[in-house]
Amino acid sequence: MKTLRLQNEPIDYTSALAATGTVEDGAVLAFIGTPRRDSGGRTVEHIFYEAYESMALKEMDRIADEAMAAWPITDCLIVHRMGRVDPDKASILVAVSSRHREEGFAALRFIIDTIKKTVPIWKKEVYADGSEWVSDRV
Amino acid sequence: MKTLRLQNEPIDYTSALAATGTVEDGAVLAFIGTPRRDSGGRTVEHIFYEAYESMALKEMDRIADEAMAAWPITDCLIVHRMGRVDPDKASILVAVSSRHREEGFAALRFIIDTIKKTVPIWKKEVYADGSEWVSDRV
Amino acid sequence: MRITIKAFASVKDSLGFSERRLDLSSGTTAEGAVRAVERELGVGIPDFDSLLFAVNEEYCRRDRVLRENDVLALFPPVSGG
Amino acid sequence: MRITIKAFASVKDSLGFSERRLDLSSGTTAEGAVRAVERELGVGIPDFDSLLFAVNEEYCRRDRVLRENDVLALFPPVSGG
Repeated sequence: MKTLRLQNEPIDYTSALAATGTVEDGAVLAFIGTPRRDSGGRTVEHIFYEAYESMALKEMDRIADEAMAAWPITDCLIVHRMGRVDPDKASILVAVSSRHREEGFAALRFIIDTIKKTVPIWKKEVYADGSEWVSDRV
Repeated sequence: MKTLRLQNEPIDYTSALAATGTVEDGAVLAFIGTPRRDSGGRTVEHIFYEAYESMALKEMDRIADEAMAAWPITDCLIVHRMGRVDPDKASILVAVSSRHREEGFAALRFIIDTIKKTVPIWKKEVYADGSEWVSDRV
Repeated sequence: MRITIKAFASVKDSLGFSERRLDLSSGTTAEGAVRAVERELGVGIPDFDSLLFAVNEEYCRRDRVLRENDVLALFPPVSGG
Repeated sequence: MRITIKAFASVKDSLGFSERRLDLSSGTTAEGAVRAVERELGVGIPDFDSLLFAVNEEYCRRDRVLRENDVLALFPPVSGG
């Protein structure tokens, strides 16, 4: 089962993780990304996420399909927040379930690495005295 | 911060994960183990976990310390259920937080692998027609 | 031919719009379309070489020849997660 | 000397107790203590070679010489997680 979501609301781990994995599975592996407070010496007040939403969902779907074809994982969940996110809150939750954890590790790693390369989502860091799109940095 | 717990109650992901990771961290990686319904062709009705609790907590503490010495992880959470656990419920939650996810992957993997080898906890599978300690199998 | 051009993140800030309809001569490439917009608005997009292009929600090369009703999207390297 | 012996999981089932006090002659090893209990109760623990031993909550070899008040624990390979 694939669950792919872009949402403005905080991520509810319990309901998200309870929906990942079935009684056939032995292992759920999850990655939770949180914006860092410190960014190259500047203090991040909050983050603003923007996406090309329809394309982002298509890319997430493609990544989930690739992972599910490459490893025997049964469920794949990708939830990414949009809009304002405070530094101590989760911006992304990725979870996969599999019968054995080795497969889950490999799949989870692939999914996160690929999301960060190909899904059209951008992060703007907002400081006390301005803001900056992170992707613009050299 | 280390959080090590053996508990009879269901694992609450939200409170457990909210306590893992700080505003300094960028990544929380988590492993959730659930008993498998199917065990070598027999249907598992439920699992019964037993531990040498004082020694198990010492071993968990040692594993957390080793992981925190080997990788720059900031928080380490290990929660294992005791007593009866139904197959679709989490029996174990391990979570680590780190500034970068690569370190978290390596640490999480080490912690789970080592828990499964050294922490004195045993699993008895209960079937409709009997039960069996899993560690007794060849 | 008519196409739609979408801009995101810092590219949206540079161009001052998130979506715009464009009239182009047939045979125009994705890059050609963006250059036409820059000329029309009198702006230059910084770090042009690092930009990513997509047509109809699929990544494409910048020499991709556009067709009637294509939706061209232009954005900086992604930074989600 | 007096020691405490603890048994877990299938070993507890085989021995029929989870904790017992034992009186042993000094110099008895961990394995010797377990063999003494087996003889006393007239039971044999299956898969003896796979068993794990701990003294005072630390894993130890089975030839570990016990001391007064030691807590010896005996259990099958662990299977948590």
